[in-house]
Amino acid sequence: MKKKLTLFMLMLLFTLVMAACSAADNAANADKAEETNEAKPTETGSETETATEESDTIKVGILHSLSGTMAISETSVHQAELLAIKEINENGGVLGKQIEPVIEDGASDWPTFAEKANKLLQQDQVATIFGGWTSASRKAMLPVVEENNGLLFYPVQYEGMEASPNIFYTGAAPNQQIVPAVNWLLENKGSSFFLLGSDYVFPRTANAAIKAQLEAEGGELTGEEYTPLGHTDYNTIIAKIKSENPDVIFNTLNGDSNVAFFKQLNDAGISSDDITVLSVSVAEEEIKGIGADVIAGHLTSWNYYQTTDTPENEEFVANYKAEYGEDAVTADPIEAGYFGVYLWAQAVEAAGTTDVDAVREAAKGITFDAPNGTVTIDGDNQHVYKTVRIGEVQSDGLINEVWSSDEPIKPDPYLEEYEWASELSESLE
Amino acid sequence: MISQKLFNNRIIFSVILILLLFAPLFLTDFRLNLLGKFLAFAILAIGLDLLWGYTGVLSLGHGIFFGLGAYAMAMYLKLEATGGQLPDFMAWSGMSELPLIWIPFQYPIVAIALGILIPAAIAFFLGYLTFRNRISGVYFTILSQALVLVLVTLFVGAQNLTGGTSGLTNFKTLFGYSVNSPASQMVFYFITVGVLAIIFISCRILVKGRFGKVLVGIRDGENRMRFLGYNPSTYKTFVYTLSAAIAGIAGMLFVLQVGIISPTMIGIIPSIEMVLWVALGGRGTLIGPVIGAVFVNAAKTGFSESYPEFWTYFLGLMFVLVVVFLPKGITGLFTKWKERRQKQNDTASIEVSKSYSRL
Amino acid sequence: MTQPVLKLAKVIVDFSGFKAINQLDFSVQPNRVHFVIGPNGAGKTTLLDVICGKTRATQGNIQLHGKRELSKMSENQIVHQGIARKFQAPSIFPQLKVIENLEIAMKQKKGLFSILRAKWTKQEKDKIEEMLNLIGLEKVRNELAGSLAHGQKQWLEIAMVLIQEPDIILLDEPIAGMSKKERDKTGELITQIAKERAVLIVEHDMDFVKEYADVVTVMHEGQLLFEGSMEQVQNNSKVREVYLGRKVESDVVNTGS
Amino acid sequence: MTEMILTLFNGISLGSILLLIALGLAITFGLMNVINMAHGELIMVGAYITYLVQNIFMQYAPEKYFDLYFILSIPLALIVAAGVGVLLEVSLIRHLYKRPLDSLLATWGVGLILQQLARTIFGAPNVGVQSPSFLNGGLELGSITFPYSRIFILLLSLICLACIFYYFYRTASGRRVRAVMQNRQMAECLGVSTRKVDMLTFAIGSGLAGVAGCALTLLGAIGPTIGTSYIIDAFMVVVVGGVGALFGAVAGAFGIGIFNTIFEFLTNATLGKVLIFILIIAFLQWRPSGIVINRSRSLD
Repeated sequence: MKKKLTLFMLMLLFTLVMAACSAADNAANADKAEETNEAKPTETGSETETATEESDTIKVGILHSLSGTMAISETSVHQAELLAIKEINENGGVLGKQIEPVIEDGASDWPTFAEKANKLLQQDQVATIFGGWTSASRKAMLPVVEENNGLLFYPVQYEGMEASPNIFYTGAAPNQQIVPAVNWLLENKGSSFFLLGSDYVFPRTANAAIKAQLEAEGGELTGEEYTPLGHTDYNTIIAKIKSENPDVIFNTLNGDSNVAFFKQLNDAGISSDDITVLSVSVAEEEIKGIGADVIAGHLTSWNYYQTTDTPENEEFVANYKAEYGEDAVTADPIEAGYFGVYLWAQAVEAAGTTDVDAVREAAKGITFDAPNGTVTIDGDNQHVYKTVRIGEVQSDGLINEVWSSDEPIKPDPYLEEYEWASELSESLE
Repeated sequence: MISQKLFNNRIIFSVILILLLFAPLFLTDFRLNLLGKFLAFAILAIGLDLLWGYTGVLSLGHGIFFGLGAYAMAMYLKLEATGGQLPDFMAWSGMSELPLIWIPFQYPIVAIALGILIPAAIAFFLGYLTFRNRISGVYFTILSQALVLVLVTLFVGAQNLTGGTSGLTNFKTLFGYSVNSPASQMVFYFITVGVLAIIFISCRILVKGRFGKVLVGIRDGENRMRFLGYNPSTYKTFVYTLSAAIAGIAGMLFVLQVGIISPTMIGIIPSIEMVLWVALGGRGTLIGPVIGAVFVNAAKTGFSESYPEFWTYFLGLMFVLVVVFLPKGITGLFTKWKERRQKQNDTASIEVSKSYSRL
Repeated sequence: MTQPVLKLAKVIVDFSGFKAINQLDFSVQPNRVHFVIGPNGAGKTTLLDVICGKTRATQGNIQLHGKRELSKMSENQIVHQGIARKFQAPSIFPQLKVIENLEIAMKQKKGLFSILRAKWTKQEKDKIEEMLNLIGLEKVRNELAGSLAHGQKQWLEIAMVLIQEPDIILLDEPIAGMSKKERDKTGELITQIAKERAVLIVEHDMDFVKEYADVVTVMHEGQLLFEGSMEQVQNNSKVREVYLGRKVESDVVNTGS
Repeated sequence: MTEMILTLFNGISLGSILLLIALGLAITFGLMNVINMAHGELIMVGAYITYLVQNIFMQYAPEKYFDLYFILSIPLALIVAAGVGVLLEVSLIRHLYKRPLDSLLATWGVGLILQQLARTIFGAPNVGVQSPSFLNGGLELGSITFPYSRIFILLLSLICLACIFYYFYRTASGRRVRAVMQNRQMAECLGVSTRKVDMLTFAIGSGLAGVAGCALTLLGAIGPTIGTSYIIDAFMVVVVGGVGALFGAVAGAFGIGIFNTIFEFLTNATLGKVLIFILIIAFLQWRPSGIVINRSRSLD
């Protein structure tokens, strides 16, 4: 009997803890009780609405995967965005108000991204959301931000072919990363390409463009392989690559797969002298996981490296390390997440309000001296002008720039500037 | 005694139903939408419990049936959004006209029918073979996971047909009405409540009848049932098929309310989570899975909103504690509690009914 | 002699090289209480298994009423031909009530769609009532079967076998673990039910066999050693030889005679 | 010809990896009937131990001894993972021996907690482990390169297998374990402490997961979710092999490994994965109890 009683008390305690959890978040409170107990409703929604108008803080949403498979990449961007918010707040905030981040976890699950974006916009009434990494998570949030007329700052390079009026794209468009990389490789490394990517939208779309470009510019395609996300055994593919013997492997693998691929490529005795791999999803942070020894000498294409030589970057790297430890490294998406917050803050200052339409109008042409150089928002497609950099991985795990476009390149998400891409973009009309 | 028990259950059911029907008065649009999503999960949980709790067959692959229903509805919505044009992801994948398998999904009735029939057909096919070959227990469970891996890998790989990892999203209208407007979301909510009630009542009729007793017989002694003249594989195939169809319905309701379906929602991990809803609610009862699905998902949402960086600790701990201390789930706790109350004091019966109204 | 209900001809059951039943010819006459005895490993339980379809015959024919061939049928089909079996360990459904156990056991169409449509008929209710009276469990009809005493479980299982209205009942050690009183009651029950059908019983308890047997078959090493009345069996030299060769079993026979 | 040899080698290599990750599971799941979904997280423990040992060596050991870290981390991973396993067994699993499916659910929760714990301690991003220099490169025979790391894993898995066979079939302690797993009551009557045996067996299974984690650092990413990518494969191996049969796990692992590689070579990675799982489903239809069948006389 006694045992049963303790058991029951335990359960009760547990329920109480749960209730307390939800009470911590007052907006969630009312219906939390509703959902678990099916009763006792006390509405607080109206309270939050007035709160955003009157209070002296501006709420913004931070929505990245903090759990699940994508947490390996997204956590750092999340941290960079919090750093930017902290810096802005220390310098007096925006419109004289402090920025208050509302953190949510997308849990590497796209419907969860949609749900949380909805929650941030409807329940917390945030002024903007900074978030996402995978194209899938962006596509999941897109209808939500459009429907609620919210804002999303998306910090990662992607496949292009999109320009939502409610999204600002601070990562590279294909013409700011992939197209120049292919050009550079054709000029410097050779003309036979092997395309390797994870089986999802970015690699497939990117490779479609690369194939068109190779055909137009006299390159040769020796093979094209896709592996399921999370694939860990690359022996068979490496065997295929070996028999094709291309000059270059253009690598669009995602996340963990890169680690397996580079380690096993190295084990198979293929070094960067034999076949150069150019990666577009491997930055300083991923190199830490791969191990610099096995990837040294291979190439990457980004807009920013930790070694990028600007005064802004020196300060950024120092601040980031001060905040997150001496071992922390900065990388392109981290930097894009970071300056995205500044771009938004400037646009809000320029508009004098956090109203979405006004901010969007004010954002056109705004410039900011980001760690990678001066970035400018292109009013037509809400992407940013960025400098392109090809880099070579060094044995200390950092990336050394070997080539850069001398000035920021205009974003062209639909690749309209390129003759060979006309078919690709036409099919979208 | 028995009539009183039945009476009590009926009261619980009615109270919950009334609360659900009046929920829109208390909840914001966003929260109502969430509750609607949870109820769609609850529908699936009932079907899963019919299979696991009553028939003793554990499927760790129900996500796929849920997904097939969801994709059927999503394909229709996508075509409606593009006005019958080629969806954007197909264009990127180099398709020039609508692939054959998409064509039937232009018609809503066909799409809804297929959203039930396709999962049912796949379950029937696999179930028929598997159960006839007397594969049971953990072997079936692993088999159901292999099925998930096959179909999910295909869904991700056939990007030109399914949208790959991104799945299908960005819907606009259903029968010409905006799917995202609060008014239509309200309608979807009521439809979900209605479907939940219908499925709950039908399953109750099923398990209370002779059929339900045969299922329990199969669960507790499949071979003995053979020597009573039953062919358990027919029954298992039927329940598996039925439960897949119910999962398909749940998937369709999910898509309408959430507005996206992607392979992350139908893989191994969600499939295991679905079983957890049933286990936590209490298997072998019909109200259990409903409570479990709503409770677990509400807890998940609540934890992750309040502690986005630590919520998985709470969730993991909750699974461990409930499994160890409450093997019969949440409903098991109530039965225990009720029994204790009745033993302690007969005059306390009024209080007992009070405590139920707090359910 | 009347036509046998069940006839096995040259049946072999081969467990990867070991012949549990070897070229067995065996038949069961209607309305008899037919015991099968024999030392351990003689193939008694395998005999029941092969009749009810639990084990497949490697070779040979098993015919019901001289025409229907059972060896190719599945277990549930065999049940519908009129053969019901009670296993050694109680095989009731503990999570179902007593009355529900009988409900699913009773003779009826047991296909999926028949069960889905099934409704209680007056006839069915009467039959279950009758059966509850027969086994004396009418007072506990709404208890869970799992809460019954051991003897009650055995009777319930016999009732579940009977209510299928079979032509032949196969019982595997029905009185194992029963008290003296329970044994007597079980014996009476068996005599009573044999009035309308054949009963084939595997049993070790020689007192019990002696008291209730019409026919006794002795099996040895998968083959039929001898068949006759209990008296004939006790006096048969071959049987004595087999049993006396094995000390443990011979004790049983001695106490029995 | 070289292609055939290479494909065969790759298949065997994949098989040896599968064997290594499934060996522990073949014991905890196959022999003890505990469906331990946290097995993947025990692999993760082993991988992180290797990372820690490497870091310690990097900091304190002279450079020429650096490679020794890997040799040292194998037993260390075994011990720590076994320790975590014992903790898990004592606190949780011993309450669930009679409820195998419940053990699935509870250990799933444990897996979630361990993953988050790794995230809290080591951070969410992957960590890097540098392979020891003696495993860099490969053995060159004609035009084919056999990577040393692959050969090493193959040997490691065979050594683990040999140790287990020796333990279970040649030592008194191992015989006790087999006795308990086959007939618990009987073993208890004979005075075997089943509690201790359960704990020991689970510790061995968990420890093997740790060794697997250590080996996996040679091949792939080391992060909080490393376990989830291997756990399902491991279960497939055990089930295809036949639950309760160690030899079955060997056959299952190499069978799946070789077929998977051939399929992948002939088609592509995605289709290869689909085909191998279809093959598994079809195979189980044909042999419902796996390659090696344990006969049982009970009715259910």
